[in-house]
Amino acid sequence: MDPQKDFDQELKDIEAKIAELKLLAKDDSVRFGTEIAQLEKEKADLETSLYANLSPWQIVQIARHPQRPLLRDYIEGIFSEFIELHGDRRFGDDAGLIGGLATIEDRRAVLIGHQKGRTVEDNVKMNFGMANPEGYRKALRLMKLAEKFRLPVISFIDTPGAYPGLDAEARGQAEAIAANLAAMASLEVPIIVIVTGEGGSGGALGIGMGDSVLMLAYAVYSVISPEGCASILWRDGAKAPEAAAALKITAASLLEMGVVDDIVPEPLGGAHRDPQQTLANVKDALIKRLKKHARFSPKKLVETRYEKYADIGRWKNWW
Amino acid sequence: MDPQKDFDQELKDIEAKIAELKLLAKDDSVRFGTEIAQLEKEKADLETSLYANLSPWQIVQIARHPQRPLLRDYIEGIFSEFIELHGDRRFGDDAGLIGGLATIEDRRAVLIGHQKGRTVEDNVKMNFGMANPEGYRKALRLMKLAEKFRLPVISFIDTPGAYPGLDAEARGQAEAIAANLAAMASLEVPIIVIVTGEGGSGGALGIGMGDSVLMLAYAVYSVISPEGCASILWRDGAKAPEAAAALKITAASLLEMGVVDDIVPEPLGGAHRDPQQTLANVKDALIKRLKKHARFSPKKLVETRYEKYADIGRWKNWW
Amino acid sequence: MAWFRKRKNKHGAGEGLDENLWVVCPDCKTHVHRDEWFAAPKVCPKCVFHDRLTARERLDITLDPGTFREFNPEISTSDPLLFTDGKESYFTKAEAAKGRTGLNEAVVTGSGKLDDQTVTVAVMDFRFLGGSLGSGTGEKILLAADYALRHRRPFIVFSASGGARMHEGIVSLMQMAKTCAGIARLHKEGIPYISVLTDPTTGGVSASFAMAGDIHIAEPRALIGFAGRRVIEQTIRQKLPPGFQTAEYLLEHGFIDLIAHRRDMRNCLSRILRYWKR
Amino acid sequence: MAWFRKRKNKHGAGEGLDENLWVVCPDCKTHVHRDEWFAAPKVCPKCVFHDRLTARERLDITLDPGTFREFNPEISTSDPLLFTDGKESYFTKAEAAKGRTGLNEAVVTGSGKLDDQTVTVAVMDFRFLGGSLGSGTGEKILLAADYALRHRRPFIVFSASGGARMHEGIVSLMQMAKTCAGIARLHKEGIPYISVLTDPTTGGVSASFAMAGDIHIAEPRALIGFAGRRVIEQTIRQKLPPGFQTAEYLLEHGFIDLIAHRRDMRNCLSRILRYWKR
Ligand SMILES: [Zn+2]
Ligand SMILES: [Zn+2]
Repeated sequence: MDPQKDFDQELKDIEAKIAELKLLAKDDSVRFGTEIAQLEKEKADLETSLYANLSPWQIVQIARHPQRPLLRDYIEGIFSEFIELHGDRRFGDDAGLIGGLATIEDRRAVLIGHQKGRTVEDNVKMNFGMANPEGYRKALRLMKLAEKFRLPVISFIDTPGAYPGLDAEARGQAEAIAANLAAMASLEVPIIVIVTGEGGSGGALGIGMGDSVLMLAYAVYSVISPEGCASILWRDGAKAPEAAAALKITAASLLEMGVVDDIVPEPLGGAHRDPQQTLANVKDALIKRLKKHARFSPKKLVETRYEKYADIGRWKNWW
Repeated sequence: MDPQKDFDQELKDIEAKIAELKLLAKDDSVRFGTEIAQLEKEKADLETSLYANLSPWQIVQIARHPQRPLLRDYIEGIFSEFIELHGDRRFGDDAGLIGGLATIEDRRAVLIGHQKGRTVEDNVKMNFGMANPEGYRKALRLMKLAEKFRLPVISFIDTPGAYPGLDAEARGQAEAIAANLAAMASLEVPIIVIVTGEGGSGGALGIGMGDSVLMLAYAVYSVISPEGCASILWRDGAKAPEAAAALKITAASLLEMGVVDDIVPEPLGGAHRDPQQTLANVKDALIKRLKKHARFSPKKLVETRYEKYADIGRWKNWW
Repeated sequence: MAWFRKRKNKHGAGEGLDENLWVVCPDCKTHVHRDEWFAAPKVCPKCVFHDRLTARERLDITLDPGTFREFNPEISTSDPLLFTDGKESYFTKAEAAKGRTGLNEAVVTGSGKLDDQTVTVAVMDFRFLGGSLGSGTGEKILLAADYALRHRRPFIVFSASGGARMHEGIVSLMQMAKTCAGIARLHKEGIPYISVLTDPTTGGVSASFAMAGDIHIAEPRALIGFAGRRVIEQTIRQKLPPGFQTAEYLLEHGFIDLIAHRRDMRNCLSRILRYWKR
Repeated sequence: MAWFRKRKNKHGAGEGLDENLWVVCPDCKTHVHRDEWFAAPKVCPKCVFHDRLTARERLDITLDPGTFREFNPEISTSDPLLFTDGKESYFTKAEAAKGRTGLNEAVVTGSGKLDDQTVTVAVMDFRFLGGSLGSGTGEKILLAADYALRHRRPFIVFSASGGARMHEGIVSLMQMAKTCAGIARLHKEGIPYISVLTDPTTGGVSASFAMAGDIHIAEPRALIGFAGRRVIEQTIRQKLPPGFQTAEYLLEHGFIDLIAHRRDMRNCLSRILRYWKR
């Protein structure tokens, strides 16, 4: 058992026990009532102590948790409508980076985002959310469509990174991301970005420039994976926990550095422990941001976005 | 011997004989002088009778003549500068549709055009001037570059058609041409098109919308090749001459139908009989057109171009 | 340019009935009851083969009853080349097509309501000279696009075409440019343009307005492509893979946004229109 | 992100001399006379291998003598993460790089004349932390782009970088967005932007400003790509083909406009600048 991966195993055990007792309590509520109450208290205490001081590496585990909501879950739970549009009109359709016309509480937005799979089969198709150039080019096409119709763009980030494959290089992974950055910098409609899981380097940023960049409380966003960083620094991928800490990849750190604009709260222990609550939080946050940026003229939007990015890492801001 | 292909064989024979006599005349000018003069007159008469009433199919032969100037010849002969730019920034670089920054008599223009080869080796590389989607996408990129820098576009047409290959279909030959048509319709800089050889259907039109469309006197421009038309109509490709006539593909016919704006004269018998004169004519025509369209505002340009194309095939124009 | 080739026998079942009560699916040869066949309409319940619709049939299943107002029905074929193949003139051919179809051109255009939303539509009819793009076709499409622009109404085009109309020569080719000039204005002015690609959409139509949409919707298994299969096979000297140039193939290669079954098409269009209208 | 990997032995010949008089070409191992080597500069006369240049060397062979005016030499590395690997801090590493190179950051920016034409330039120096893109690097490039915009001068960037600077974490990643925001303004305002890709241009630099130029020029055989070779090989579990991710490979795949030999680069840039200026 990997102690890092299952740091919440103890909690899972208690939960299983409570569930078991509750089942028995149906027949004999008097007998099990106290025991359940006792366990519930134990659980609450454990949760608090366990989740109050999560290490960055533990947060990485939550961000990558197999039961964490994925883009399709947000689409189904938050958006009253989603018309998926396919293809980059150049080469192919990327199942790992999807998009379409979406409606959220009577507000329309073009939605784009990384789509990981939950099954092996899905992950083969979606390439674990690692997009190919055609994914970025589809996103660009949809952003231009949004601009034509003066619709805001909502971008969901959840990727280990852009796919590092031979064909991806041949078809210009670098150019595809670069073109998107230049285009997003001058897109004349609002762009709201939310990092929901893994924000993996250039693969995340390739659809990640925005007027508001939000981050779920247990999401991470990093220039390099902790494993990659560890194997470079110490030639030892197992030292990923140390790298995760050094890289400052949590929402709190990013907020502090001014790279994200707000943190969207998650239930204690992570989105997977209460997906409905998470979805509601994300929905509220998106609507708030949509309302905020809807007020500005295209010109003002682009200017403000420029200033926002020009300010990140401004010389003399640090020292 | 194919009588269609070598309709000017008799002329070639006389020319060879004159050349031979001239060589001999070096030693004995008195003896051969009269004979040469006689042959020269015969040649002139023959030229007049031969070229005065060329059939459309004969003109097709001239348009496809292996010694006819190709784009590289025009570039070298007409433009004082050419900086070739490569690639579509998507998939590849098409040697059969080239482009770059050009200068013609101190006027700058982005040049695009089909490039056929003269050798077998070149034609393999250039695919006989049949462009792939990446060719059309490169042209589009360069036209957008022209727009950024407010430079006019000059487009040279000489292609049997867009390449009908499996890969070309897979990468969206149809979409590539369609995207170019929509883009050329709204490009905010002047576009001058000249059909110098074969104007082959959609493959020609894919870089062929313009404010002025010129045509060399012995160029052809057709919705389908005469061979293709003949094999559809009569299931007999050998009836191409009849199809060439029926399709009205010569410069004179196109001028009459309002599809081209002017005919650029060629030397009697075709450009290959005096390339220098042809180049000079093309140069004059291009400069005249560049001057003409430089006067208009971007808005006016696009409006006028729209009207021009809206007028082609206007209902009630014919009857 | 291939509409005058012999009609492939897998199409046209709606016309050639096995007997009065049954239609044989041109693809899987299942016998389908005539009522069921035309109610579908013309979709095989077994293999989901979508047989071609006439323009009127398409309008009937797409628009709200009684709302269609046709534009320019008078616009007809022109014969700029005075084209003839020696035996038959284009003029005669076109007259025959008119008589056979009751149409004056290969496209019907107009305005109507789709699920109560006003739209401008153009519907091609493959029966009319193979849905080929002639000057009349291009003119009608341009005028419809222009109407959509002026009234700021979404424009929907249902393509079904073998390509440019050879008999009108270069004038036909120029209709590709002409229609795209109309579409370009819609793009510039933010007017929605939906291209619905039905069987077949090839040649000059696929290489112009049909592939220049904001959204590309295709019917299942529709043939969509630039060059004809025979030409490609001759060029590359090998057989084409199964499924080549189908709607599904184009979806996979990134050129189609979505494929909608005929019974879902109206609903699909309505959703998109409603989305834009909101 | 890979600049701290061990320097490949095929590079750096200019520093490690075989003996005083001769330089060994890192690629073909030919002995080249020291004077000839540095006059080339650093191009093997036999195999045309282009060894890396420092920013100053690049400026020297590119601009007219005495015309370079540097921008913001004071801008230096920032340490937003207070990053350390346990043994050595980023602060110490950066100080060492400064001492070794005489530079404060991985890029030198400024204004100068190229064949008598005023240009704004940014030149990356691979010796400085592998040419990595840190906040100081991004800031200097943005300020230079902004200068080019305000003075309507062409902007030329010579890239040489392993990618983003890991030690500055997310702030480094954001420099990709920041620099592209600067480039986007040049595109909008019609200011020429030429990206010159030299060995190596990979990772976050290739995926931002280096691949967003009006014109992309590369030096022969320069390594250009997004992902590192090792990562790709581990991902696809096969060896990469020869010539993969070279300038020539990218030209063939449509991402580079032209490849210019180092001795022709200045002339090539001058021609393009003169073209635009006219
Ligand atoms: Zn069937
Ligand atoms: Zn060497």
